[in-house]
Amino acid sequence: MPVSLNYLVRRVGWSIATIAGVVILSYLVLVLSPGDPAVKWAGNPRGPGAAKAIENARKELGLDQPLYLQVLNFLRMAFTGDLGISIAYKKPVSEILWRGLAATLELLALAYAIAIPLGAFIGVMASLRRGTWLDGFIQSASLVLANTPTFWLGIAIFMVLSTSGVTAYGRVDTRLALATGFRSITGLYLLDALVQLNFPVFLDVLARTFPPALAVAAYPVGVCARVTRALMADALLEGFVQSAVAWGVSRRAVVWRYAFRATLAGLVQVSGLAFAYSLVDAMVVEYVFGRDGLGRFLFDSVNTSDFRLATGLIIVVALFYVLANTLADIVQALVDPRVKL
Amino acid sequence: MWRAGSTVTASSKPVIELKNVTAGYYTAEGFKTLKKVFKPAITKIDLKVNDGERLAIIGESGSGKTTLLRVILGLLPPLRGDVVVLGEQIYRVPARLRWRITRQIGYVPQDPAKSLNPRLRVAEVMAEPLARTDLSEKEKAERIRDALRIVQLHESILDYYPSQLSGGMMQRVLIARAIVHDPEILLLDEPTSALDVSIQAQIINLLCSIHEKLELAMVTVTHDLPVAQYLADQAVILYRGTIVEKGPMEEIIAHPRSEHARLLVTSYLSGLNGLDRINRAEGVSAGIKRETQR
Amino acid sequence: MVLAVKSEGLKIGYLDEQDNVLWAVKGVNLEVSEGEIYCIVGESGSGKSTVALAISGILPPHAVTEGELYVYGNLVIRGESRSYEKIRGRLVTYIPQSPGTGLNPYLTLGDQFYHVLKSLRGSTRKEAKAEAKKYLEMAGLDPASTLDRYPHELSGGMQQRAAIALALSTGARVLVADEPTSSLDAHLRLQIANLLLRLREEVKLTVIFITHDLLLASRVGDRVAVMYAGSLAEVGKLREVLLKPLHPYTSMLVDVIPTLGVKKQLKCYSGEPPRPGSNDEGCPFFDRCPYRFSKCAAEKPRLSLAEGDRYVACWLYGNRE
Amino acid sequence: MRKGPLLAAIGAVAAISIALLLYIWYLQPTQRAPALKVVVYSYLDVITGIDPSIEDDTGIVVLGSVYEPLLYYDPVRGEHIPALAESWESNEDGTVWTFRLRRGVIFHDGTPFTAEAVKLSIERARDIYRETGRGSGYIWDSVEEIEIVDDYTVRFKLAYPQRVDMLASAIYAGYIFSPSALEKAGVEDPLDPNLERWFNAGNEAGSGPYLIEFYSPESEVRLRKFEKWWGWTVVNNPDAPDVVIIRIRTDPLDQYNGLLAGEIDIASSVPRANLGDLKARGFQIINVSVFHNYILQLNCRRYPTNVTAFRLAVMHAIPWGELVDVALQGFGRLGAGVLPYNFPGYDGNLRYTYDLDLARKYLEKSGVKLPVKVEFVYQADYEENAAFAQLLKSRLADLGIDVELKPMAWTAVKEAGKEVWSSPENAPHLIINDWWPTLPSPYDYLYGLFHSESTEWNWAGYSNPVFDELISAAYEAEGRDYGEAMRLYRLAQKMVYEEGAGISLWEEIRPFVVSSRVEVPEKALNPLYIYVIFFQHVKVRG
Repeated sequence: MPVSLNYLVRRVGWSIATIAGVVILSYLVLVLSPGDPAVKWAGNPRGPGAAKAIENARKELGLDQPLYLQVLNFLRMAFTGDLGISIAYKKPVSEILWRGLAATLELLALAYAIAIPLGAFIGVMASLRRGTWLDGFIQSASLVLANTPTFWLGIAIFMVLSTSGVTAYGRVDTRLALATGFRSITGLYLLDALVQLNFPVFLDVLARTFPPALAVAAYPVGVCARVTRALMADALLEGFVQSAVAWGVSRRAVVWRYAFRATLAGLVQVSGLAFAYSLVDAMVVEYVFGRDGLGRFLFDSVNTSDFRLATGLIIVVALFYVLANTLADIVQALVDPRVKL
Repeated sequence: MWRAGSTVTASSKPVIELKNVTAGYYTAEGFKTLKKVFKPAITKIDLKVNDGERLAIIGESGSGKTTLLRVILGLLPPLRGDVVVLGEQIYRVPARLRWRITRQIGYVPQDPAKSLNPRLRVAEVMAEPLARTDLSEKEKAERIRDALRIVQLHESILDYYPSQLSGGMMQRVLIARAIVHDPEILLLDEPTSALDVSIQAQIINLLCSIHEKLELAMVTVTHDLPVAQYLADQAVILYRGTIVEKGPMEEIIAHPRSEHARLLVTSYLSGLNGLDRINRAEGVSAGIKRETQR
Repeated sequence: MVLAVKSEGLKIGYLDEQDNVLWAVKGVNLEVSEGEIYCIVGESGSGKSTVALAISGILPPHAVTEGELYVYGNLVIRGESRSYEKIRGRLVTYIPQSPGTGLNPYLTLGDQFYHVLKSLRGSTRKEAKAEAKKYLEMAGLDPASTLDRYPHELSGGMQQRAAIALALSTGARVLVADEPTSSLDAHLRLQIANLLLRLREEVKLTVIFITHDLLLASRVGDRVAVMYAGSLAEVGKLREVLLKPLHPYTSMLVDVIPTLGVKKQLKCYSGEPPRPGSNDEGCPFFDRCPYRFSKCAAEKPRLSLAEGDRYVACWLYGNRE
Repeated sequence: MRKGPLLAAIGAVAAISIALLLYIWYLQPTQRAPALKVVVYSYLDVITGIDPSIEDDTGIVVLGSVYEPLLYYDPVRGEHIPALAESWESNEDGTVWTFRLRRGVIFHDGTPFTAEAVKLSIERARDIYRETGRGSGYIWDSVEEIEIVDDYTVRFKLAYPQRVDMLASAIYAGYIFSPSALEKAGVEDPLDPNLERWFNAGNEAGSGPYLIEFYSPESEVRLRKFEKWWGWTVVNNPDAPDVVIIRIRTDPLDQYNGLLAGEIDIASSVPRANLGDLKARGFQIINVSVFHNYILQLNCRRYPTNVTAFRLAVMHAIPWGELVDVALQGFGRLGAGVLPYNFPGYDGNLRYTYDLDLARKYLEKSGVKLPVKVEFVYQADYEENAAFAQLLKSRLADLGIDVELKPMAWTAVKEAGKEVWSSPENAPHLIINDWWPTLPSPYDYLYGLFHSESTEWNWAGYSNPVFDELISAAYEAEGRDYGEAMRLYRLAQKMVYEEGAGISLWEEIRPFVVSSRVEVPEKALNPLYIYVIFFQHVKVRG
C-alpha cells in the first residue's frame, strides 16, 4: 500500500480542521440569517399558546444559549455523527442526508463512469491526430461541452426526451418498483437492484439515470478530453516514450501503456477537481429530472429555516470535497509508483 | 588570464570558517515519529577559506555540496557547529539582519537558464544586489557598467531579456551580478556544468581573471575535477556528507590519499588515456601552424 | 564492406510556430561501417542529437527531412517521406540521454522487457522474462533484484544499465547511444563506456555514439565525425583526428578541454555556435575562426578528402572533390 | 496496429445502441400491465411530522388517510359525517356530550378500536398543548373529563359549553390512535417525547383506509390499502388504489414535468401558466375551493397605517373588481370579511368598494401628509401575491401613496409580521397573511389573526379588548346557542372591517391536475381538510 500512516494522520487532521471550520461558519451564517427555526420546530403553532410553544422550541433547540455554546455544542454533535433531528422533517438529519447523498452519488458515479473513459479516449484520439480535422473537431467540441451550462443542458435533454415520449423523470418507475417488490436498502438503487437480482428495476434505474448523467457528464468529458490531449501531447515527447518507439514497441502499447499512463496522474487530479465541481451540477440537474437528491434538500432546507439540515448538507459537501481530494491523491499514488503518500 | 602554477598569496585572515558543522533536513517519517526525523546531509565539516584564496569543493551527486552551500549562504541553520563568515557567527545574527553579512558573498547559481527570472531585463537583474545599498543611482549605474566590463559584455545587453541571451552570456550576466556590489567572496555553484566546452573555457578564463583583478576569495562547488584544477588552488573532496580529503589541488590530483579521491582521479585519468598523452607529447594543436592569441 | 548507416545530403529541420523550417542538420553525408564505434562529437546545437533521432526513427512529427538515409540498405528517409516500421527495434536500437528518461516510470523493468519483446517477436511473459534475465546480466545487473523493480528504485548507473539492456534486448544490430553518460558521475561514466566497449565485442554491434565529451569519445571510438552548426566539420579515424586536428574547430575543441593533471592553457575562442536558423552563407565557423579569409565568408566549404581517409570541410585545405 | 481504436469505437457504438434499445424497451409505459392500482399524488411541501396529536401542519396530507377522527364535517352542506363515532348527543347547555362509537373497527395492527383509544388520543392532544403549547390541542381546552361509559361509549364533560361535534371533526388534534402505540414506542406516559419521536420515525397506529408503508418526509410517503378498514363496504369502490404514493415535489415546474413523464397522477400545484397545456394533453383540471384565504393586514401600530381613516383610504383604493381576474387569473374567489366562503360565520357583505373619491375623503380626514411612503411585505414565491402587489402599488400611487414592495421568503415574512409587537416601527405597513382553519369555527380565524394575545400571527398589531371579549363570548356560546354565536362572530368581523385592520383578499381555488389514469370524485375532496385527498373514493382505471 503506497499510503503511509503518516499521510493518513495528516490528512485526517487536516480534514477535521476543515470540517470544523465549515461547521462553525455555516452554523453562524444559518442561525444568524432571517427565519426562526424555533417556529418551524414548534410546528408553526397558531393557537393561543403559540408563543409558549415557540419559547419551548427555542429551548429544545438550544437557541436560547449564548452563541459560542451553541457552536460548541453543535461541533460536538457534528463530530459524534449526530446531526440531530431535522427541524422541517422531524427525522434524523443523517438519514435524510444519506438518502439525498445516495441519489446524487449514483448520478455522479454514472456520469463519471461515462465521462472519464470517453473524455480520455477522445483526448487520446485527438492527440494522436494532431493538426488534423478530427483534432480540430474534438478540440472545439470539448471546449463547447466544457462550457455548456449544465442546467440548460439538463432542461434541453429533458424536453427532448419528454416530447419524444420517453421518460426520464425520477429515479425509478414507481409502478415497476412496486410490481417487482423492489426495496431500497442502501439508497443506491443500482446497487440495491443488483443485490435483489431485480434486473427490470436495474435497467429502469439505469435508463432514468442515464439522461441526467449525460448532462452532468458534459463538463467532465470536455475537461478530460482537453486535459488528456494536452498531457498526451507532452507525454508522447517524453524520453521513455521515444525510447519505446525506437525499441519497436507496438503503437498500441506505446500509446496506452507508455504515453497514456503518464497522463493518468494529471487526469486524475483534474478529474478530482472536476468531480467536486460536478457535485453542484448534479444538484442542479437532479432538480430538473425530478430526482430527490442533495440539491433539492439544500434548497428546501434554506426555505424552511432548517439550519440543522442545511449545516448537515454543508458538512456533507465539505466531506465530499475532502474525500474527492484524498481519493485523487490515493489514485495518484496507485497510478504512479514514484508517488508515496 | 590564468597563470600556470601560480598561487595567490593568501593572507591568513579567514573569510569563511566552518567548525564541526552538521546540517541537514527534517523529514516526517512513519506514524510513531510524527515529530520529525533529522537526516544529516553533511556531518562534522571543518572548513576554512582565507581571504584571496581559491577553494574548490568537489563532490559528486549526493555528496552534500548543495547543503554546504546553503549553510554558507545563511539559508540553512546547521544542527551543530559554528559558521563564521567574515568574522561573524552568521547564525547567531537574527535572520532578518543576516543579509548584511551574506550579501558580502557574490553567488553564481548553478543553471543560468533557470536562475534568471525570464520577466526581468538584464538591467533589473543587475540592480538587485545594489537595492539595499545607499549608493546613488549614478553610482549604481557606474557599478553595473564596471561589472559588465569585467565580464566582457557590452552595455547594450542591459535592455535584453534572458531569453534573448545565449547560455554563455547568461552565465556572464550572473557573474557580473555576483560581483556588482563588490563582495568579499565569490561563491560559484557548478559554474560551467551547463555550458559547452568552448564556452566553458571562456568562463574559466574569465573567472580566473576576475579573481586576480578583484582579489577576493573564490569558492567553487563542482563535480568536475579537471575544471576545478583551473579554478582552485585548494580543494576539499566531499563524499557522503563528510570531507574525505583536503589540501592543495595539485597534491590531491597527483597523490589522492582517500579511496574516494583516488576513484575520482582515476576515472578522469583513465577516461582520457590517448588524448592526454597526445597533448603532453606533441603539444597543443599540432595540426595548426600558427599560434594566435585572441 | 557493408555500410550499416549511410546518408546522402541529409537535411533535417523543425517547423516552428509560424511554419518556418529551422534546419538543424544541413546536408550531412555519413558512412558508418558495420561493427565500428562511430562517434559524433559536437556542442549543443550542432545537430548531433537530431542525427541520432533520425537514425533511431524517433524524429518528432513536426520534423522536416530532405536527402536520403539508409540503414543496412533500407531507405528510411527519402526526401520528405520517412518509413521506420522495418528498422525500429529490428535494425536500430537506441539509448537515451539521461538514465531516467529512457525507462517507463510506471512499469517494472520486467513489464518493459515484456512490451518490447512482445511487440518485436510476440513473446509471452515467460519468454520475455527469460530474455530479460539474459540481457540484464549482460549489462551487469542482477536480474533477480531488478526485474520487479520500478526504475525510480534503481540508482542512476543501474538505470542506464537497464536502459542498455532493454535496448540490446531488441536484438538490433545498430545501437544509437545519444549522450548516454552525460548526466552520470565520472566513475559511472567510465563504467558505462567500458560496458559499451565490452558489449560491442560480445554482441557484434555497430555503435553510433553521440557525445559532446571528446575525452570519452577518445576512449571508445573507432572513427569520429565532428559536427558544427548542423554540418560535418571533420571526419576521420578518432586517434588521428585528435592527434592532428585539421579543422580549426576540432583543434579548438582539443584545446579547450580541461584534462586532469595537464596544466595547459585553455585557448579562448570568442563567440558561440550560431543559433539554429541563422544565416547559411559561408563557413559556419567563420565568426570564431582565427584563420578565416575572404573565401570563408562567401562560400560554404564542402566536406572533402584532406589526407588519408580524413575528410575536412575547410577552405584551408583546398576543396579537392 | 491501428485496429485498436477502431475496434474500441465499434464496441462503444454497439454498447451505446444496445443501451438505447434497452432504454426504449423498458420505458414503454404501456408495455407492462400494472399488477397494483397505484396513485401518485404530488404535494408541494415537505411533511413536517405525523404525530396524530401534535402535528398541525402539512402532516395532514398523510394523517388524513391513515387516521380517522370521530366525525368529519362537510362545510358546504353544513353537516357532520360519522366516522369512528356513529351517533352523538349533548345535554341542554352543551357541557356534556356523549358519543357512541362504531363497532367492529380495528386499528392497522389488529387491535380493536374502543373508547379507551378515544380518551387516550384526545387527552394526549389536550395535555401536550397544555404543557408545551404545541399542536392544536387547545381546541380541547374545555374538556375536563373524558369518561369511558363502556367500550363503545364515551362521555365528554366540559368546563364551559362547546360544540364537541365541531371539535371532533377538527382538521388537527382529533385523530384517534391505538393505545398499542405506547407499548410499541416503549413508553408508559402518553406525553413522553419518545412517543412523538416514534411517530415521526414513520410509525403509525391509525384505523384509516390506508397504512403507512414507507415514510420519508422529505421525498416520499407510501401508503398501502388497509384491507380490513371498516368503511370499504360503505364506500363500495372496487377501483380504490392499492398503493398511494405521496410524492413531495417542492417546485411547481417539477410537478408539471412529473405529470408529463407519467410519474405523477394527481398534482396539487403546477404553474398556472402550464394548465392550458396540460388540459390540451388530456389532463383533467379540478378546481377545488379550499378554506385557505389570503388576508391583507395593516399595521395598526405604525404611522401612517395606525390612523384608521388612512387604513380605510387604502382599503377603498384597492380595485376589488379586478382582483380575481388580474391577480389570480381566475383561480380564486374574492374575499369578504375575514372568513372564507361557506365557512361558518361567513359574511359576504363585509366588502369594501373600489372608490377613489371616497378614498381621497378618508385620506383627507386622516390628516396624513402626502406624499407618504408605506412598505408592503409579501411572500415572494406566490405569483398571485406579486401580481396583487403591482396592482396595489399603481392604484395607491394615484392617491399619492408610494408603496415600497418587499417580496420575501415565507420565513422572513413571518419574522417581519411578528415584529409589529416587538418593534412596530420595523414592521411593514401592509402584509399578506394566509390562513386555513384548524377547526370549523370562526374563532380559529378571528383569534389567530386579530386577537391581541395572538402575537405570532396578528400581524396587524390589532388590539381591541371589545373584539377579544366578543369572540371569546361567541366561542363559549357555540355549544349553547350556535346561532347566537355566529351573530357575535359577525359582529366581531364587522369591527375589524370598520376599523380597516385587515380583510380577506381572496380565497384560493386550487386547480388539481389529474391524469386520465385516475378519477377523483367530488367526495374525495373536502374544502375543510385542505390538501387531503380521501383516496378511498379515488378510482384507478386499469
